[in-house]
Amino acid sequence: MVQATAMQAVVDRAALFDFLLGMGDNTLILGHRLSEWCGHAPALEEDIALANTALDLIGQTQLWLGLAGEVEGKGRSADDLAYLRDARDFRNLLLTERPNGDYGGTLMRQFLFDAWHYLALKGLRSSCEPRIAAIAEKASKEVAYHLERSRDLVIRLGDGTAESHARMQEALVDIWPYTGEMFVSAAHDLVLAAAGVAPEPENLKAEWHALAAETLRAATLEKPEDRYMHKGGKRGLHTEHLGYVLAEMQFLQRAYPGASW
Amino acid sequence: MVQATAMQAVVDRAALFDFLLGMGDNTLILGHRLSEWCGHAPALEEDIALANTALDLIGQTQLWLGLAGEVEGKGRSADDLAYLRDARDFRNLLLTERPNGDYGGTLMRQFLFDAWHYLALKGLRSSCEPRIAAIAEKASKEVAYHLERSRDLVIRLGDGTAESHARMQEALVDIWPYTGEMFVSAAHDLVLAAAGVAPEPENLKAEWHALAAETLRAATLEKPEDRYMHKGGKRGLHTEHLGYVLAEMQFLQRAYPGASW
Amino acid sequence: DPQERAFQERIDAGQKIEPKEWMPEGYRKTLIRQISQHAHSEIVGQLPEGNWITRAPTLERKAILLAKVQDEAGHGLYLYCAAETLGVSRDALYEQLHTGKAKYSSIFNYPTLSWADIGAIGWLVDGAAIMNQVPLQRCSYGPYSRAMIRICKEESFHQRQGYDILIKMMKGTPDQRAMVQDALNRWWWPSLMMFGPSDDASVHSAQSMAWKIKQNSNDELRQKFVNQTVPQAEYLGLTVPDPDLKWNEEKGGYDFGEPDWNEFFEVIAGNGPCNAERLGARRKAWEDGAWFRDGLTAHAEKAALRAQPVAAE
Amino acid sequence: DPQERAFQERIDAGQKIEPKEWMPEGYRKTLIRQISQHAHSEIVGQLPEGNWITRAPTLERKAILLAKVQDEAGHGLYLYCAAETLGVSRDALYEQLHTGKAKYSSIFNYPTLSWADIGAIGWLVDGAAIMNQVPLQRCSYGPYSRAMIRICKEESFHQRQGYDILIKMMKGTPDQRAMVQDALNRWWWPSLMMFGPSDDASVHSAQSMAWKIKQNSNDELRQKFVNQTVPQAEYLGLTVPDPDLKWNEEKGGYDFGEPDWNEFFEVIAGNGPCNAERLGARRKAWEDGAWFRDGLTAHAEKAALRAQPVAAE
Repeated sequence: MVQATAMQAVVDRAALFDFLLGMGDNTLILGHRLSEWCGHAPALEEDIALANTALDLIGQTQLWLGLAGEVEGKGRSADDLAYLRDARDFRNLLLTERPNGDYGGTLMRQFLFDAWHYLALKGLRSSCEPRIAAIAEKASKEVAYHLERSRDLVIRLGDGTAESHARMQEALVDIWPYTGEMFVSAAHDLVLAAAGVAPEPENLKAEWHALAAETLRAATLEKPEDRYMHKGGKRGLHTEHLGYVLAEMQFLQRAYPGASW
Repeated sequence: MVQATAMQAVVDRAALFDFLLGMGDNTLILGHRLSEWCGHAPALEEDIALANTALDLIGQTQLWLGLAGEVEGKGRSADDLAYLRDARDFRNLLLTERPNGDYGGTLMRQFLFDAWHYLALKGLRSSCEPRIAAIAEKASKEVAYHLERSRDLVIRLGDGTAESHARMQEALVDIWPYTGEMFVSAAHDLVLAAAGVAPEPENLKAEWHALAAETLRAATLEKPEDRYMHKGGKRGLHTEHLGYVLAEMQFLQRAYPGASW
Repeated sequence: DPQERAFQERIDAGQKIEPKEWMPEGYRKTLIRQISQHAHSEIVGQLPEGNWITRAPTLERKAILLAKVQDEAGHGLYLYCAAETLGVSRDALYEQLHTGKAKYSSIFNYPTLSWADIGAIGWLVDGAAIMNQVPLQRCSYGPYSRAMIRICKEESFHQRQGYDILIKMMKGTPDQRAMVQDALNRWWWPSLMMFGPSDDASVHSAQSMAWKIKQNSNDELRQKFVNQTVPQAEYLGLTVPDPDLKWNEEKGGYDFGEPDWNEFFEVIAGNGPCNAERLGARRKAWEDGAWFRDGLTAHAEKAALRAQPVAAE
Repeated sequence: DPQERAFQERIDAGQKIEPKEWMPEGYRKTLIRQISQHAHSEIVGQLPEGNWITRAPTLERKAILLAKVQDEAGHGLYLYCAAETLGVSRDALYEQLHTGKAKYSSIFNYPTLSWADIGAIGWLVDGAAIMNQVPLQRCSYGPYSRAMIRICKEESFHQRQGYDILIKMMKGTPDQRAMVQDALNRWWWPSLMMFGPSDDASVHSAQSMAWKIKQNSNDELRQKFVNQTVPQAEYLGLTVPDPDLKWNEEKGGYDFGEPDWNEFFEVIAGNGPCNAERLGARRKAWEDGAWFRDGLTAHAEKAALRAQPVAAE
């Protein structure tokens, strides 16, 4: 990066900004969804674990969006980016904005995301961009625990009662078409992969599938075929759900512009 | 009104403003709740009827809040009042912001509100304030139809299957504690009643109860006892639900301040 | 078959066919398919627009959108009634929708992502619908023809309202203008696909034309739509997202690119951004509403029983 | 009863009672009631604050609030565990909560209507809770005493964070300051009621004091809370909504008005703004989660079965 030509640096900065938004928006939006459960989870331990996961994700959001703002260089803070963009400028995966569904749906979404998140962060720990490597280093410890937990629950519920099995299978079928997007390279991904900043999404696919397959097998769940896959989140084309998330999340910043909290 | 002393006029203006906000906020918020059903009602005829009722209510909102803005005299339009106030400044009855529940809950809430709305508008048609009388005249034709419809459906579903009966009874028990507020006089109500501008809420109570009792009897439903009654909406103390309604409703005006649509 | 010949002669003479008259099974089936598909489109079409009612930016826009969605439900009602004259019940048609056997206009499988989409739907989607529907006012089947006359009148009103939303936004802030351009980018191609694939690819077209159930070819209507819409886009100050678009002086119309028919068939097959959600929402509305419909039926039966004279004291 | 006398002597000597030791039934029952009520309060208390997590105004505030709510759930866990040492299961205690047999702190039946309420809850509600709980660190029952030590440490952290929200808002816009004053107006009296009615009205107090389950009178603690809180309100620039409030030089504390005990008993009896919703939310969480808990149990049983040595080949 340091030796890059001026031209390259400009290209990289835009690509880097998009990439960092993607990382931060994923954690922000999924953290939001998880925190919707607060006080409503099926067991006290789950309330605690969900709040803890959400907390980790919001903490990571601060780092990713903070760095995004720095890279952009227009003086926008992490809060500015979180609270003052409309849906079209969000870069999160569609998976993260899907409604919670029942608790099984929430856990299945979490497991499929955690598996990707874990692998992505593992790759980012050797990013040539030291600030990214540092965030990934910190986050991957947290995410390793998220994955351990969601994977374990998916297995236990898949291989639990007939009802828990059926619910987990249904959750899996519902959410599966939103997993393909994790491995689609946007233009900025290729630029960053070439520069050694971030792994190419495509390259995470095999390992993710292996991890998913192994877990689902242990859970006695049937891994769906890869058919139609939704995408668009990385280009800011979201589902109809994101607008509602943002209306709620951003209310105070929008209604009281310029106020400090 | 015209002969009032300057002092009285000032008092009346504040009272009148509060009263008009109450009328307009009731129709705005209930209209919002009804429109949440759009495309999800249990029969096509219901989709049509609900959209029609919501449309009437939004039309009435424009009139009430438009007049409120005039009376206030600070240049605020009906849209300004609808879109740029926070929950604490809303004056709607708590009943109108209650979540929809199942379709029975929506209909029961509607009937209990329509009955009050109809009686309130009947009184307002002889308001000494001609602009109020004119709005009431127009609105009461619409509301007579709303009442006819919601009353009829409450009767048919109450006296339908065991399930529809049970659902309507449960809806009734749930919403009943929110009906008492309709008959509580706020300070401004007494001022306006004394001035002949609006009927005193308390005075609508007997007729409303008679209408409710007669309908519920025909519906084979058991009218709940009047016990604890929620209140606060008329003083801007709402349930936790209103904030979410406003976050959604006001998003565009808040996110794009000053834009015309 | 002399009966079929006589039927065709009546059609050729421009006479209307009415419900109780004889008609070929194929005619009936084709009409049921087409009318119910249209009816389903009206009710599924409530969903993408309904998505913005609670977020409409002004009270007036909210009222207009409510009225529009109400009209669409009303159109659904006319059309189900027209289909019922052909001997199929509304419940049977719903069943076909809910099981995925019947289709609805594929355009409603795209999401509404900003307020500009509400304008774009009015302008483009209703615009394309009108282009399809105006000839249907002269359809050979009486009830369908009459339903279309009522519907077309309201649709053109909706189209103007949609366009008006966009005019207002294009006079607004840069953010608003960007929303409008983005909406056109997303809705342009799906709108062109609303006319269906080229007639060469369509099996039903020739017979439908002979029966005057269909009056123009898909390509004809698409061309007409492009010719009408491009100047409107220009008036708004928008760029149509088609690099092949250019005025062809000779044919007196625009040349334009080929829609991505692969996407079209995918979305029809269920693989669009909102297929699962739209159908899921309709199914859920139907299932959750069963107790309501059963309650009304039970009440009607009780009332009928009470109205009967008592047989014996 | 020599056993009871010996027990009381141990307590008087400041010894801790541990789970497996003998204790009078009344002591056990009182503790179960008090600890479970406290545990229930922690978990119901997640709801009013949870109401603002998704709307927290900055990422940092959101993170702090998440951490706080997580701590509260954790406190619930410690306390249920402490209650379990007395021979009652968590599920049995939930059952009492869900049927309305057990109570939780009545303050959570008030709604959180603005972001300032999150600050006010931290400052006032956690403040009052700490005032109640600090002496409980010296409670005679070992597990409860130890749970309170952990809890108090975290609660005082929460209280500072709540106060910090309000400091920031009071330095902000007039709208923000108005929100804070409004929050104080709504939470002040319910906070004073958290100490319970005057001890004259409380049947359990004397015995609880003798058993060192309770260490101070309700009025004592309330006075202490007022003395501590009024200067904090003044520092913020707020007006305490009590016309009778004034400094009493002689007693070295504030005189203050009487809370509306009628309201207090009404809310306890179920007639508060959010009773039905709070209890409804907890019941629904429990019922909706049955399949989840059953699934985990079934899996554990299967796993245990698999882990057994095979009896015969």
